[in-house]
Amino acid sequence: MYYVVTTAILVTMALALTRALVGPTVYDRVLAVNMFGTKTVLLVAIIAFLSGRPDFLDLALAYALINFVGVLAVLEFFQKKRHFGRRS
Amino acid sequence: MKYFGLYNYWVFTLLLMIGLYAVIAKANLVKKLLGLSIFQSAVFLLYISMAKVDGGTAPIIQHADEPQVFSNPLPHVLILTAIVVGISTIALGLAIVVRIREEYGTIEENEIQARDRDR
Amino acid sequence: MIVDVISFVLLALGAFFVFMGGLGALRLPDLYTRMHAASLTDSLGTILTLGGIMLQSGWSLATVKLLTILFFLMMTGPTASYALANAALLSRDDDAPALPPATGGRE
Amino acid sequence: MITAFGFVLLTLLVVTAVAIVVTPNLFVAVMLMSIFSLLMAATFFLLDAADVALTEAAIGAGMSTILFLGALALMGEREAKQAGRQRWLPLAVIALTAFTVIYATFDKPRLGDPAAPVHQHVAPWYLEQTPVLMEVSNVVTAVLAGFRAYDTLGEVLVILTAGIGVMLILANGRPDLSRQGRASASVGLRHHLIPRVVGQLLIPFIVLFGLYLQFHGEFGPGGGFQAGAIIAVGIVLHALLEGEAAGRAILPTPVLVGLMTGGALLFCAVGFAGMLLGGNFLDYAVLAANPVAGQQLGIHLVEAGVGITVTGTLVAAFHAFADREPAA
Repeated sequence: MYYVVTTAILVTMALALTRALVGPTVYDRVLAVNMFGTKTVLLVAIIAFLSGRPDFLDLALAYALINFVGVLAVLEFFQKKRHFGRRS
Repeated sequence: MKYFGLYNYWVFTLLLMIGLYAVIAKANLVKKLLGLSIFQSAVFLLYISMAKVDGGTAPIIQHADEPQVFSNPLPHVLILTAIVVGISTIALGLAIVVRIREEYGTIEENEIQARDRDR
Repeated sequence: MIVDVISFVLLALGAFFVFMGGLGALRLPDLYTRMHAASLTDSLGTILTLGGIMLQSGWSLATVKLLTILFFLMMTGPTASYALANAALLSRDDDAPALPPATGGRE
Repeated sequence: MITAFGFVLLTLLVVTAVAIVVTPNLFVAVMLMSIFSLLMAATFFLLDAADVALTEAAIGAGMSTILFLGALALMGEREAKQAGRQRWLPLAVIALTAFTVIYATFDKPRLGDPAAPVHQHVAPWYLEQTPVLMEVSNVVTAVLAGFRAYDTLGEVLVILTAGIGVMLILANGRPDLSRQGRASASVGLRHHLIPRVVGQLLIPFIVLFGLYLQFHGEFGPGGGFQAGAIIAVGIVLHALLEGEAAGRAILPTPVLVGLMTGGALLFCAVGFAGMLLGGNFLDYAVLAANPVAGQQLGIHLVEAGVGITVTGTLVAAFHAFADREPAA
């Protein structure tokens, strides 16, 4: 069953990557990146169990915490762009 | 079957060349830095692939008494530090690009060279 | 034994929802519907999958870590979706898509 | 089966890399780079490199995206059309090189071959002696901060130098580093209530997790580099949420400079302490009465130095970009 879930996650990663490649808007790509992050957390958690080293869940924890900051950085980027774009 | 074991190295080669292409063929300086990043990652992949041992696990000893197979810790150490050094040097490169943008008004290599020639 | 069955059912459902989310994000017609598909199934798929693993791991440090991961994902996932939708909505005057028509519709 | 998963990830890596190079929008390229890094980290994890995957996660998914976006905010995100630029020559060069390198891979031992030359020389010695000499379970940490600490010292100095370089390059016209930046433009995400509340809630957890990695690095994946990167992300998150000025207020530039240099100095000091006590440079065995305890003390101190320098450098680099206004 682990294999089924892993396969589903990998297929979803491929789908999300397709979305990131075709766009069409930048927001679609950010959405894809965000999806990708969650899928990586799940993938790492499952592989940690498959390989019998549940102590490596630390990695999944790191992803879960860090990914969010990336999205906020994107938000701040858009905001900055709008701010400076309007001024000039 | 033998060739499946080389797939990692082929991907390494492709990534290396994709990164190299961005560095030599793209005029945009940020694109060049992204290419450099890919190039770096390719090298990381090569080292980590070499460290893998069949049936092994990450080199963190759990139970000292039972024998376990571990992957090679040395490439891990080299790459671990290289990743952090990589981001610092990329930051330095980005800083230089930002200054170039402020001085020249562009980050395209050919436009920068054209402006230099006009001086 | 029963725990095994339950956890396998959870994992199977998790796999289904994860896949559905990916399919929705790829196939739906515009940004807002795609975001809807992606974020809802992300949450559900995560709960089910991590829940399935938790049942397998029993009472151990791993379960606590999994719970922590689940907690953080539940906090950050919806927030990230909100932030993204907000950014897209605010900047719709420049390059972002307009609000979807009430009836929906294909591109 | 896991090998097959690895193949899928590697194939996705190549697709992403091509897309990064091809896309004309730099913002999209940075987003794809973040996906690339996530894929790379998952691949490292599948290849049994937990420590490396952790570093790649902390750096690639977090800091690298943040720094690229910070730089992109200062310039246009469109790549100009390259009219009249030769394309066949670079393509021919890389095709030829790719062919040569792939031809060379046929002489390489296959993936995971235990008889490969790399596994014969020093690595078995490290794996054997680490539990004996240091009683540390994470061999990567033992090699990084113990056996090859001299190497790591060099890396830390490179990071420090790069950080100083970024600060100096972007401090044009105001060499007075102690002055508060003119970052009035950035108000952060203060008026986005939900992200702000959730973000503020996460900061202590991120920093706590970083500290856990710092001090747990001897027993599980972790260590100074990973911890430094993650703590830096936590501090950067505060600056993103509350605006540049507030972000700078918690760690003013002099403090950051102090952290950057202090960490490297701590590393050197441990080395010289070993010399003063009659050992070699960076010989920890003499630091305590018991050689094993001395080794562990030395590793702790050195890892702390690494963590401090990495945190300082990454945060300083972020501020250097975020503090600037785009040129007209």
